[in-house]
Formats: sequence, C-alpha cells, structure tokens
Amino acid sequence: MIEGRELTKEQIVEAQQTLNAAGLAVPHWPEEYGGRGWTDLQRHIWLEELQRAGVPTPLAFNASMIGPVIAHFGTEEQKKEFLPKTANLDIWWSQGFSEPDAGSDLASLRTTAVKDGDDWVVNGQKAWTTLGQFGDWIFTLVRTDPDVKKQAGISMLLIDMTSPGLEVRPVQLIDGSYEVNEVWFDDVRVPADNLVGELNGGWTIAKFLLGNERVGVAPVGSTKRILARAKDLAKETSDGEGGTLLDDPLVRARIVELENELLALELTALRVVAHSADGEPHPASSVLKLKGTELQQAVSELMVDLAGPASVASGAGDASDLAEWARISTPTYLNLRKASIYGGSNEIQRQIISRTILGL
Amino acid sequence: MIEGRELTKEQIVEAQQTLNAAGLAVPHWPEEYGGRGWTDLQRHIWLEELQRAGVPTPLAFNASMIGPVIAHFGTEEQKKEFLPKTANLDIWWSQGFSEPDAGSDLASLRTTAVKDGDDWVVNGQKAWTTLGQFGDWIFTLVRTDPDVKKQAGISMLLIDMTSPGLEVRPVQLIDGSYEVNEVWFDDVRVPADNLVGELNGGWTIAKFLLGNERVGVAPVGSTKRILARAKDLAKETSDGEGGTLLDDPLVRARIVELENELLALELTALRVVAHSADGEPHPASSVLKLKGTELQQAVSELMVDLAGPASVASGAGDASDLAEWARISTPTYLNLRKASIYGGSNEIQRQIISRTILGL
Amino acid sequence: MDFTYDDEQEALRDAVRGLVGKAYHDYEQRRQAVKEDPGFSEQQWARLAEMGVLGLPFAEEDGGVGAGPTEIGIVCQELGRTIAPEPFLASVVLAGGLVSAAGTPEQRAEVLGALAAGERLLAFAHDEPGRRWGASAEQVTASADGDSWSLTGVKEPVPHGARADLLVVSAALPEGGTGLFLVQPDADGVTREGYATYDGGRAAKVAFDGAAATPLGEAGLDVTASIATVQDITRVMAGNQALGAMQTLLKATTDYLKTRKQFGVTLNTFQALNFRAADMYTSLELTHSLVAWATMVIAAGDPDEVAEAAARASLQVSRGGRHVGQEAIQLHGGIAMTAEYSVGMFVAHLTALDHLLGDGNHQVRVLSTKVADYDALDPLDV
Amino acid sequence: MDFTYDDEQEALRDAVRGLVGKAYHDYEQRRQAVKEDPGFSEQQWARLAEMGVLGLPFAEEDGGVGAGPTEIGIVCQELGRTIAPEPFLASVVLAGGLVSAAGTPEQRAEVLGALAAGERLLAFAHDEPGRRWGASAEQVTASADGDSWSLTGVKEPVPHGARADLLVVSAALPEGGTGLFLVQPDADGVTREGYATYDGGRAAKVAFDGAAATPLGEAGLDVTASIATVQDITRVMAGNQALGAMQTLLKATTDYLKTRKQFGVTLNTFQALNFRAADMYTSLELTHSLVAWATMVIAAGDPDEVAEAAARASLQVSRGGRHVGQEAIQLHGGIAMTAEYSVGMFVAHLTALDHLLGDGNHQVRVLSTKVADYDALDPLDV
Repeated sequence: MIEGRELTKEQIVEAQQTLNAAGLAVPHWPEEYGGRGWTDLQRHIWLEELQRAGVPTPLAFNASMIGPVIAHFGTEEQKKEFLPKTANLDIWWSQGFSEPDAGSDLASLRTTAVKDGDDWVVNGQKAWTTLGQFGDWIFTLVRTDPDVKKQAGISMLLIDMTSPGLEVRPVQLIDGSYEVNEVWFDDVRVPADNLVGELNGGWTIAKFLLGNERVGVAPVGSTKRILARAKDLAKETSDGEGGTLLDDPLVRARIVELENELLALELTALRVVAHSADGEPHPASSVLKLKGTELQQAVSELMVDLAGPASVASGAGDASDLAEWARISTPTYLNLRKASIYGGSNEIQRQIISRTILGL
Repeated sequence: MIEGRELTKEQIVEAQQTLNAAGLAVPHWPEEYGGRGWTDLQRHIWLEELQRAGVPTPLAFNASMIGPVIAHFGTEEQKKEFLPKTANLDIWWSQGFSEPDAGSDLASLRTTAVKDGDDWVVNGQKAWTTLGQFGDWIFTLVRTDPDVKKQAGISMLLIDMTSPGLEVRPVQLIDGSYEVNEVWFDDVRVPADNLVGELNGGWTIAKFLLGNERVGVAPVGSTKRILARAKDLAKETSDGEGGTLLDDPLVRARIVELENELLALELTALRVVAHSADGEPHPASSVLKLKGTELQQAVSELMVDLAGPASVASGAGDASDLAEWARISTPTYLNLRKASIYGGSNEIQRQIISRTILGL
Repeated sequence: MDFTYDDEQEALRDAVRGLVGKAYHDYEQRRQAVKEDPGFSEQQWARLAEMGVLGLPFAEEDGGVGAGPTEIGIVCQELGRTIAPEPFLASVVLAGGLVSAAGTPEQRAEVLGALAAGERLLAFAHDEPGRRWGASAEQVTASADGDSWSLTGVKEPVPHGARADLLVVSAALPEGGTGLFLVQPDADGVTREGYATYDGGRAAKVAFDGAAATPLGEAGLDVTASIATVQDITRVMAGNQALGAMQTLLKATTDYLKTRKQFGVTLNTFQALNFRAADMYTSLELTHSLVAWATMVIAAGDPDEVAEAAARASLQVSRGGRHVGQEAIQLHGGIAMTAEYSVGMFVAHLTALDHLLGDGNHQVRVLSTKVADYDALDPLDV
Repeated sequence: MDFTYDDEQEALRDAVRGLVGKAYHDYEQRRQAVKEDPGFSEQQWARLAEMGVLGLPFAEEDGGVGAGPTEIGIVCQELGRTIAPEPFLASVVLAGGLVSAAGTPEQRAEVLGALAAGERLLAFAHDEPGRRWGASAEQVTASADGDSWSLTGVKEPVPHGARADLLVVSAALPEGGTGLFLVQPDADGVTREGYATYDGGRAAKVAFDGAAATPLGEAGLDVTASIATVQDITRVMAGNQALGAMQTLLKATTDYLKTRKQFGVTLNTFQALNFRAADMYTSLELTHSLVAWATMVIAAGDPDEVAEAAARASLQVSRGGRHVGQEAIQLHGGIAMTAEYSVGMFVAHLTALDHLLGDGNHQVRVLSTKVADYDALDPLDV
C-alpha cells in the first residue's frame, strides 16, 4: 500500500504465497499446521516490520481469524481440508458476522440455518462483509436455535461462496471505493460437516475470534510509515512564502504530538502482547484498537491539510499537474472514518474497558 | 477582581450600593421594585461591560436569584420587606439548595420543615453554599411533604441566618480558599410568613430561579479580560531566548483559538438573550454554561503555563521576586475546576441539550 | 447587531428552501444529479435563475437584484442543507463577485446579466499546482502586445472549469502584481481536462498557451486586494453553506439515534451517544453565531474587517464542521460509510468547503500574525 | 525491552509501598504532614533512609546502593501513589544526582553518604525569577578570589530550599558557562524565605550576597550538560511519580462511580461517565508505556537519547496527567473541590510536577526543533 494505492486481489495473494513459501504467512499457528508457534509478541513485531516495509500483511480473515478457529475448534477433516489452503490463500475467506440489524449488537443476528437431511439450509443477509467480492468461502454465524437466549442459539458454518442461492452485492463507500458487501443467502444448502465446533456453540467461537482480532489490530506500523511520509511531503511542499510546510511551527507541533502518541501506542502494544496469555487477549488490547484507529484517522486528516487546495482533485487522472498523494488524500481520509466503526466500534471498546477492566 | 485577587465582602457591598444609588444594580427588575425593566439583552450587555471594566457585578444571589423570585412569587409584604434591601445588598442572601446527597439530583433533598404552631421547624444540612459565611439570610428548599413524589413535596423558605440552631461551617477548597460552606439546621424555627409562593410549590420556583441563573451565566466578559491580560503578560515575559512568550507561534495559536471560541460564545450569548422569552430561558443557554465554563478553565490553564516555573510559588509573600500573577495562577486554575461542576454541572447541561433541544 | 431575519428575508429563505428541497429533498436525487457531467442539474440552475437567485448579489444596473450579504448567506445555507450541487458559490459568489468588483460597467452588465439569467456559467481559474491558498497568481503569466493580452500557464484545480462558458483568470502581470482576465474557454491555446471531485463536485485543469485574454477592468492593474476581498466574502458564504450542511447532519444524527435499535432499544437510550450529540449541537450553535456575525460584517465593514471576520468564521467552520461531520459518521456507524446514505457525502462536502479557500489551520496562521496587536476582541466594533 | 519487574524489583516495590502506605494510606495523614514546616514527616524521611531508599541511586563507594533507574522509578511511583510529601525527587534524584554527576570523589562520599543516611537534606537552587526552564544560570553569578568563590543573586523558587541543610547552587561563571557550587545555608550572605506551595510542598526564595561557595567538582568548569542530563533523569522520575498519582486518581474515580448515588442509582449507571473513565484508562496506559520506556532509556542511552526520551515522556505525562486529573475532579463533582478530600490535592501535585522542569508545551517546542531530522521514531533503537 505504498503511496496509499489500493492493492489488487492478485497482489495480496502473491504476497501471502511468497511469505507462506518462506514459512512466514502464519507463523503464530501451531507448527503442525504450517506455523511456527510464535508468541503474540514475536508475531506483533513481525507484522509491524511488514507494515513498516510496506509489504501487504497476510489476509487477516485467513491468518488471524478462521485459521486459528479451525486449528482450535475444527475437526481433523476440517483442519486437513482447510488449513493449508487458508495459509496459502488458495481459499480467500470472508467474514459473515454483522447484519443490517446486528452490528455492535452482534448476538441479535437473524440469519437462520435449518437442518434438512444432511444439510443446513441457510437464509438471511450479512452486511459489511469486507472484500467479500474476492471471497471463495465465508465463515458465517447463523441462528440454529431460535428458542433460546440469543447468544445460546448461534452456530458457525463454513460456506462455499459459489453455492447456489448465495449472492454478493458490493456496496459503494463514501470515497467511491467498493470494499464492503452485502451477502444474501436464499435457501443455501451447506453440508453438515461444515459446522465448526459444537452446535449452538458459535458465540464462544466468535468471542475467541474477535479476541484474536483485537490483538495487533492497532495499525501502528503502517500509521508510522504514513506519518513519516507526511513529514517528507511537508518537507518537499512549498508554503508559498519561500519555505516548506515543515517550516511551519504549527505543522511541526502537530507532527510531534502525533509521533509521541504513536510511540506511546507502539510501546503499549508491546506491553499488551507481551502479557497476553494464550487465546486470552490482554483486556488493554481495547486501548490499542481505540487509540490506534484514532491516530490512523488523525494522520489521514493531516495529509488532507498538507495537500491543501490540491486535496479536492480526487477525480483527476494522470494528466493532472497535482501530486497524486494530494489527490488521494481526502478519499483516504473519508475511507478511514470506518476504522473507528468496524471491528468493534470504539464505543464498544470503551464499553469493554469500563466493564472488563474498570469494573464499572 | 482585577489581578485575580479575591474581593472582600465590604468591596462587593460597596460596589453594589454604588450601582444601586445610580439605579443600576438590578436594572432587569420591574420598575416598581427599583429596577428599570430592562430586557435580558440590555442586562447582558450591561453585565458584560461591568466585567470587562473589572467592576464587581451585583451579587447574583440577590440580583439574579432571590430578587426576581420574590418579585414574581412573593407576597406584597415580602416584596416590601425584602426587595429594597436585596437590591441594595443590605441583606446578603445565600442559597440553600444543594445537599450532600442532592447535588445534580437536587429533587432528592432531605432537609425537612415541619409545621409547629405558626412556625416551620427546619432540620437538615445544606452543602456547597457559596459565600455562606457572609450571608444574612438564606433562601432554602425544604421538604414539607415527605409522602409525595419527590419534586412535589418541596417548598421555599426565607431563613434568617442568625436564627438559633443555624450553623455555618466553611469548607476549605483545594486552592486553600474558603468560599463554600455547609449550613446546618437544628430545630431552626422559621415564621410561616417566610414561605415563598405556594406550599409544596418550591420546585416550580427552583426551576424559575435556575432558569434565570443560566441566562448570562457564561462569564464571557471576565474571561475576555483575563485572556487579554494573559496576552499582555505573554508580551512582557521573556522566553529566556531573547524574545517574549508571545513570540512563540504555539502560544499565539493557542490564544487565537481561545479568542475565536470566546468570540463565538459572546455572539451566541447575544443570540440567546435576544431570543429568550420572559422568564423562559432559551434552551441554548445551556451552551453558554457548558462552553463558557470550559473556556474560563482553558484560559486559567493558559495562565499557569505562561507562569511556568514561577507557577508553583503560590505561598510566597510580598518578599518574593516572582510576579504575583504567576504565583496565583495555579490556585486560580484549581479553583475554577468548580466552574463546570457548580450551578448545574456540564453533564447536566448536556442532558438538558440532548433532552430538551434535541429530543433524545 | 440583529440576528433575526426580516419578513422579506424569511420569504426568500422559504422560496429557496422550497425550490432546493423539491429537487434534493431525497438524497438519491442529489446522487443522481452529480453522477454525470456537469455534476449538477442544468434545469435546476435555470430555475434558480428564474427565481432571481443567480443575480442576487449584483447591482441592478448590472442585471442583478442588489441584495445584501444576509440574503446571499440565506441562499448558501439553503443550498448547504441539501448539499445542492449547483455552482452558486463558485460561479455567482466567487467568479461573479470578481467581475462585479473589478469589471468595467460594460463588462459587468454583459457578463453578470448573462450569469444572472442562467445563460452563462462563470468559473474562477486561480489555484495553481504546488501553491497554497492566496490572492495572487504566479505561474500563469499575462503578457501584452499593444492592447492585446495573452495568458500562459496552468490553473488547477478550477472549480467547474470544464463546464464554464467563460473563465475569470488571475495572472501575474508583466509589471508585477496580479491581474484578472476574461478568457473564452474555446479560444485557441486553452485546454481543459475536467473531472469529478470526491463530494460530487467538478473541477478541471485549465492550461493556457498564449491564449487570448481580455483584461477585467483597467488593463495592467494589480487587483490582488480585490481578489482577496471577494475570496473573503466567498469564505463567509462557504461558511453559510457549511452551516446548512451541519444542520442537516445534526438532524440526521438525532433522527437516527431516536429510531435505530441496537441491543433491543433505540440508540438514544445510550447516554454517551446523546451527550456527544449535545456537543455537536454546541459546535453548531457556535458556528452559527460566527457565520451570522461575519455575514453582517460584510455589509458593514471595511476590507480589513471583512478579512478578519472571514478568517474567524472560517476557523470556527473548520473546527466545528470537522467535529460535527466526524461525529455524525461515528454516531451513525457503518451506514454512514456507504455512498447510498447521505451523511458520508455531507461530510465529504464539508471537507471540500473547508479546503476551498484555506482550512482552520491556515486561518490560525493568518490570525496569529495580528494577535499581538490588539487587546480584547470586540464584535460590537465592527 | 522488558516491561516486567524481576523479583528483587517487586520486593523493593512492596517494601516501599508498605512503608509509604502505612504513613499515608489515609489521605488525612498526608494532609496533616504538610500542614506545618518542613512540609513532610522527618520521621518518615528517617525511615526511608533506614530502608536504604535515600541512597538507592548513588554508587556504593559514595555511600549508596548503586541501583538502576528502574528501581528509582519504582520508588517514585510508590511515593506518587499517595503523593507522599517527602522530598525524594527534589533532594535525592535532583540535588543528589547533581552531586553524584559533578562532585569530586570526596564530595560525593561526604555529601551523598550523609544524604543517604537521612542526616543531610539537599536542595538544588536553580530557577531564577523571570527565567524559564533550562539548564543554565544567569542571574546568580559566581566570582573567584584566588581559590575562594562567592555567589551573588537570587534563586526562586527553590524546592525545599528553606529546610535544606546544604544547597547545590547553579551560577554563571566568570568565564562563561554554568558552574555548580555547594553553599552552607547558614553562611554569611545567604537569606532564605520559605513558603508552602499549592500542593503542600515547600519552596523558598534564596538570596546570595557574596556568600561563600565551594565549587562542586573542578572549579570553573562549565557543567551545563551535566545539569541538563540530571534534569532529564529527574523529568523521567517525576513522570514515574505522576504515573503513581494518576493510578490512584483513576482508582478513586472508579470507586466513586461505583458507590456514589445520584437519582437513586450509582453513578456507574451513567454510560457517559463510564466512557470518560475508559478514556482516562487509555491516557493512563499510554503514559505508563512512555514512562516505563524512558526509564529504561536512562539505563541504556547516551545523553542525547536520554534527553529525547525525557522530553517524550514529559510530553505524554503532561497531556495524560491533565486529562486524568481534570476528569477525576469532574467525575467526582463537588467533593473533589474540597481540601478534605484527596482528589483535588492529587491534581494539584500533578500540576506542580508538570511545571517543575517544563510542561508539555515546552516539550513540544523542544521536540519540534528536531522533528525534521529523522524519518520515523523507533523505540527499539534506544
């Protein structure tokens, strides 16, 4: 993502397969499934280094989410069938959790799976499925028992996205991009073998998965890289009065404050991952998500302000005389407003902190 | 309060009596009671001008709180007895509303008044009585009917603070000052004539009074004066590198932002008072309290930072070589933390905005 | 200082609100309107002309209505409430304002009359690649050959530059200073590349290669000060437009909080969200006050006072607009990230207005240069 | 980078916590201790000496323990948790640190031995009226008559200057630069006026009028750099002390929210308050990380790295401390405004620490001068 351009599916696959060939796509997985059994700390540093170098990190849906879930909850057959392809991104996984009326309140999901012979028949709609347009399979939370307390009737199914009755509809975002999708299920038949873990045990799996997601969710490395680039750009950009933007004490001060907060966050990430026990994320990992996304957004806002009048020219093509970084600055800023919403909104993180850590 | 020094009781009385002699202590009161019938807007501008000139404004307990209440709800006898002395600060009024367990939740007050012959017998404790140590009389909310919904059983009594059984205990604040008090009532006898308005109608009066309090509660004029003074001081204070503190672009930027917010607040106050109907404050007056106290606090924080190393020397006497403004800067900053708590905390103001204005 | 509208002003507001609301009350209408070039509805532009809106700021002898800044502000607020894409700000307030300020009587009558009638769209070609906000030109230069003038250099981004029927162009003068010129976009030596901006607006790169140009007003005159004042007026009007958009954002947010359910209850059950909406209201009210005041200063003040008021209003609009916009998205959640829903595009538009003529940080720099020169601010003085 | 304490460090922490907690667990004890001069408990000072705490930072040959910065940080955190008034930071870390850095072996052994034993309280007389934070002296000047030195000028505020048994004084040298001197407070030409500071601490104006002074270390040597480094270490230790105070403030606030009732329910029923407590926690964790890191940098880094780490930690402590302190008062409400309750005084103490050696804004200025000289920050490099 050097230069902030979006990567193609092919580039992401190529990067992960290159890493996987070197045994470095899923180093935190158990060794028997292609991993190296790395600790969270080792993996954290590794991911940070990849981000700083601008190398696409392994697809989170595969490496951080469904892979560890299958390794932990899956049957032997599921492990054999899915884990190698998951590590190598031969299967691109999508996440089927949120629904239009089940966002922060995930447990109120309404997509149903009803047993019919050896199959589950799935009906409903998932929302906010990131990069679902590239997906081969989708790990999906479905309601398998409508008669119990809402968390208690949920299961996880692995669903082939080429199944009849499954439709993916891309949703355009405010920056014009297409990266989230609606996924519709209309009598989609799923073999019973594709149930993960216990029937009606999906909520436990979801919590396991979301906990893993929160570790290392703070995009410190990439934000640092972008902030360093902002500084370079400020140094190169004329202030129209004979100096550069970086000569401006207010720009400097803004960068100093951001750098310092990022440093504090990076050190906090190291503290948190060093203390997270296996499978149980340090509760302070919510701080990483909360502050990490705030800083990511703040740096993107800085970029827009540095771009100045050129920042409006988002639709200009190669003929433009305005710098490309300036032209993409605002779409990036707008796109990143999602960071504090997706993956457990920052309000949910505050809730976790106040309840779990502070006991309020 | 030029220089931020506290005024003595005598100075406050003298100032108000001087204004009253000129017919300008209570110009918003009806003409028959010594006022001029000024609109809120006229009075607002007048108060702002007094603040800018550093003239002590008429005591709010008298001029803005109990005076209008007696004029509106009082008997003819009460008006004759109290209003002239209230305008002239011959009586110094205190406010007996809050209690240790009835702060933001004022209606849960527990001080009782029980009828005994022609008297009320009052028992209980009031808290946070500002300048109660100077008080001659105290207007007091008491519970006169314990058996009804909590707002419905409250009345207002006027109580002579020299009554037997009434005790005032000053409470030291974190800046070392004494400006709030506990007021204890131990079988204090109050003549029945001192009931204001209807029996058990005290909550209506309290709302009327607190509504008046909110108009013009934003201390814009005095904050502007202090900010202008901060600028003068920054201009006079060496930065230790051959310039002054006001040469620092970060100090300038901080002042620019504060000045702009203050200007926006001042203009908002003009908009609000111009639109407030008689006795019914514009709901946006909560914005004045909220933002006004935030800015008051922010300017006091600026003063501490300008004072720098000298700011710790709060206890130094006249022998000190450090500037007096610098030595009092931190006590003032600490004292003003109260501004967002007293008089309806800023959380209460947010509640009013979200409920009353936004309908949330 | 009177913050209330008189009867005529209220009538104007209602009329514009009616017209704009009809066209864009449903956000999908706005979305469709900006999909294809020119990025707005020509029909709606004609209706605005018909209503007399496009001639509002100009003198009657120039074919206008001679209305004051309060009236222009009302129009901008109403356009902002639906983020109507018609280029009133760029074409009438800014480009038209320059012709009004610097043109000869003949030029004013000819150009502004056609603009007011909706027959001729103007654009101001001023920004230059690699330069920041300001009133002067540098990279586009003007040269004279006798009475004939020509321009060379690149302007970008030029708001609505590809659609414009006539370009008002700033250029560095041979003797120094900045002049203004009228350029026919189909003249030899003019090339335009138009594109969409992220808020559904349009801009263009406009290159001049010895293109024939007519001096606006007296030939060779440095009009940097006039440009600056018209930019200041435009800043305040952009603030009015932003104010309208912010009002809609707060309304959309509170409506959403009242109706959207999570955890079995509507979102306004959650105090933390309500309090943040209250803070949005505070930002909105403060912004309202400064914008209304600055609008009045345009009527009463000298250019220095207008410049200061514009900077102050812009600073508050920038701070308040970002706060209200960012919170509007956050309090909505995912839905506000989608292009189908209005809120994201309102925030995009606020961002565009913020960076049109200098964002809040720019205004802090401007105001910082003078902060040591006065004691306390007094809004009643201006 | 290892953020965990080893067994010995944990034992130290528990021992100090036990001693300090016994003395000041109840806030009223602290309040009583600071009421009368010298503003702390001499008995508690003696106990700290007995435990070996006062000699922790100094070399064994100087009568100390030779402990590292992590250990000193632990002590400061524990003192901060009860805002214990004993002048460990001012006397041991700062004044003692200067003697350790600049003194001759004889001076070190004599002065630090007595300091570690609790027999001699040191104070560093450095700040000068009208000057900002820095490492140099200007208004107090040193002059030499043969081998005899004398000082003239005013130092204020001098933390614990009235109680001190021996003064370490910075002074402008005849040949330029800043030197350090030991001065007996009862020497001719020394006058002291002590007073309380708003956080219950003590400071003094100390005036020198040709007072006899002994050069610390080599006579006439410019030791500005040594002063700067000891100040940097003190900044980090002040950060540790602030961190301890912030932890107590958050704890007091969450306890209060859980128990205080309003409107018939405990305050933690109100989501808006809980979320603000969550934000306090975030500030606290970020502060913890930077302070712990800067403490490690002292052990590993060169003076430039220590200076940068100290500035970064101070910046975060300033921002985080104000946030946590102001919110602690606000979430408590009126009770926190009273002198009888602990929270206000903790905030006062954080404010004093913040302005002891340069607040956050000062550190931004310092860091701004170098921000163009590197690419991205890397904490692993130091």
